[in-house]
Amino acid sequence: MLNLLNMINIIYNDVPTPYSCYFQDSATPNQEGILELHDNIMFYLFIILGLVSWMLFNIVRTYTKNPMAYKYIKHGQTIEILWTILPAVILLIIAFPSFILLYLCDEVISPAMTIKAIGYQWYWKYEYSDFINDNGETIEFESYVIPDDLLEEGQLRLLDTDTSIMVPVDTHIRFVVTAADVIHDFCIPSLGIKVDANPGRLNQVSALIQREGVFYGQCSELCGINHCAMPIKVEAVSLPKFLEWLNDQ
Amino acid sequence: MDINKRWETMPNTEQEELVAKLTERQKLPWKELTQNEKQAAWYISYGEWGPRRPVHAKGDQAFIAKGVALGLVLSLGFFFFVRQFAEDDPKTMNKEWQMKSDEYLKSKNANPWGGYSQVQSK
Amino acid sequence: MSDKTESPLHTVGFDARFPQQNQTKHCWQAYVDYHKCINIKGEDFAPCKVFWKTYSALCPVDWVEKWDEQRANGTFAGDVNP
Amino acid sequence: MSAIAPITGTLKKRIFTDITIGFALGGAMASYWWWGFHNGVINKREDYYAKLAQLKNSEE
Repeated sequence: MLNLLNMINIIYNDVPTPYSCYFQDSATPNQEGILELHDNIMFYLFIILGLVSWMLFNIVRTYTKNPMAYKYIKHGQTIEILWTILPAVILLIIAFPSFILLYLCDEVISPAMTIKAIGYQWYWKYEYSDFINDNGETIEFESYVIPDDLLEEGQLRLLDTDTSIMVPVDTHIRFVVTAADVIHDFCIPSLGIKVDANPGRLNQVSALIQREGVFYGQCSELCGINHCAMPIKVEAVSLPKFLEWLNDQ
Repeated sequence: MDINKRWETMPNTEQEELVAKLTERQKLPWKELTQNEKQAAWYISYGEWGPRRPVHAKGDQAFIAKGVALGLVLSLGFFFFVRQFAEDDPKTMNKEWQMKSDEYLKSKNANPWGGYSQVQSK
Repeated sequence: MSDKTESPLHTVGFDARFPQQNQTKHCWQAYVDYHKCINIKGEDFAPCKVFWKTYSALCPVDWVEKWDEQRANGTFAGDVNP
Repeated sequence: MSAIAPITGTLKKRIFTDITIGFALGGAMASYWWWGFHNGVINKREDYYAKLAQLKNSEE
């Protein structure tokens, strides 16, 4: 029976928690903006939901003697105009803040470092080309999911990877996202990032991580049989620690 | 006279005859109509027959309810049957493991205000 | 952080020719420019380094390798001759 | 002339009360969402970052 219950367990997207149904804790201004917009729109949606469900309930309840539900009315000019124009106006009002946020998130003005994320079937490859190792090559590494049978106790299934993206906090980072075979999608909910990784195209997106921590993400474009098994793990550490890690590479 | 029980089984000619007879009778002052005649006239015009027959007959609701229940039971049965062939839970699905995950996530400062707990198994 | 000059992190900044999310052309242009630059001015000409930094920061290593190979074979699509 | 005064205005009255009740219901849900839930989350976040900033300042 427990077996069955677990099947309904849905992992939502920082660290997803079982049965959670709200955002993971934000770590970038972008995600804070997204959250604010989402909650704002939800506010108006709740009002609409209240009105619509009350009307529906009421009409169902008093169907036979409700003048509003008069069943031989075929067309009501006034109400038709009202319920076409009003939703359009509401959508328009929602669209403006949405566009503002969209174009704000799109800006990558003065990044301090660039990380390339390249999607493969089915793993990610990261290149830190701003830095060069002793052999004069750029720092690059691949990141695979830890398979179930190699998981050590406490590791998150299908979320923990063998290598993670190390990034310094309070640094403007540019991610350049592309793919090598099919379309993948580089998505980290806590950072407010979701960019398609298209073969032959470089997409940039910025992130300014405000706190140290570990952030998980998953490939978000169906890319084949192991689509579920190419997670993304970002570890944000202080700048000195990051440089230390860089020297080890 | 029990017109509402006989009416629908009457042959057409008889129905027409009856209607004609009643129409004739209704030309008189209505006070002179007998109770039965009044009832018959009303039934023919407004009774629950022909286009005024209710959409669902008496037993229909029970029939539909039974059908829906049967469908639900069958699909649940199929679901449980299929689940018998399911793989075991992944080894992460136990409390010790999830407590360990929590420790790790805490050390990594995950979800500092929203909560990070992975514990879901008993 | 606040003190930009002290930060050991440097990367390609914003380029008004490529303000979009799509940076493919940015990478490509930098690669072509660099090789054109060194073909004219020679490998050691310092200002060419800017292009080198740009393309190495933006282009995936695979792409660079492929283009290097194409240049060696003479099949490169860009104009890199002086 | 009819003996009973014509009954008018029921539709208008009804629509008016229904819309009022609908918006009141929606307003209640939305208010709970914003002031009961959203503000709580935002406050927790701001508290966290305030503490983080304080910690950083004390370290320097």
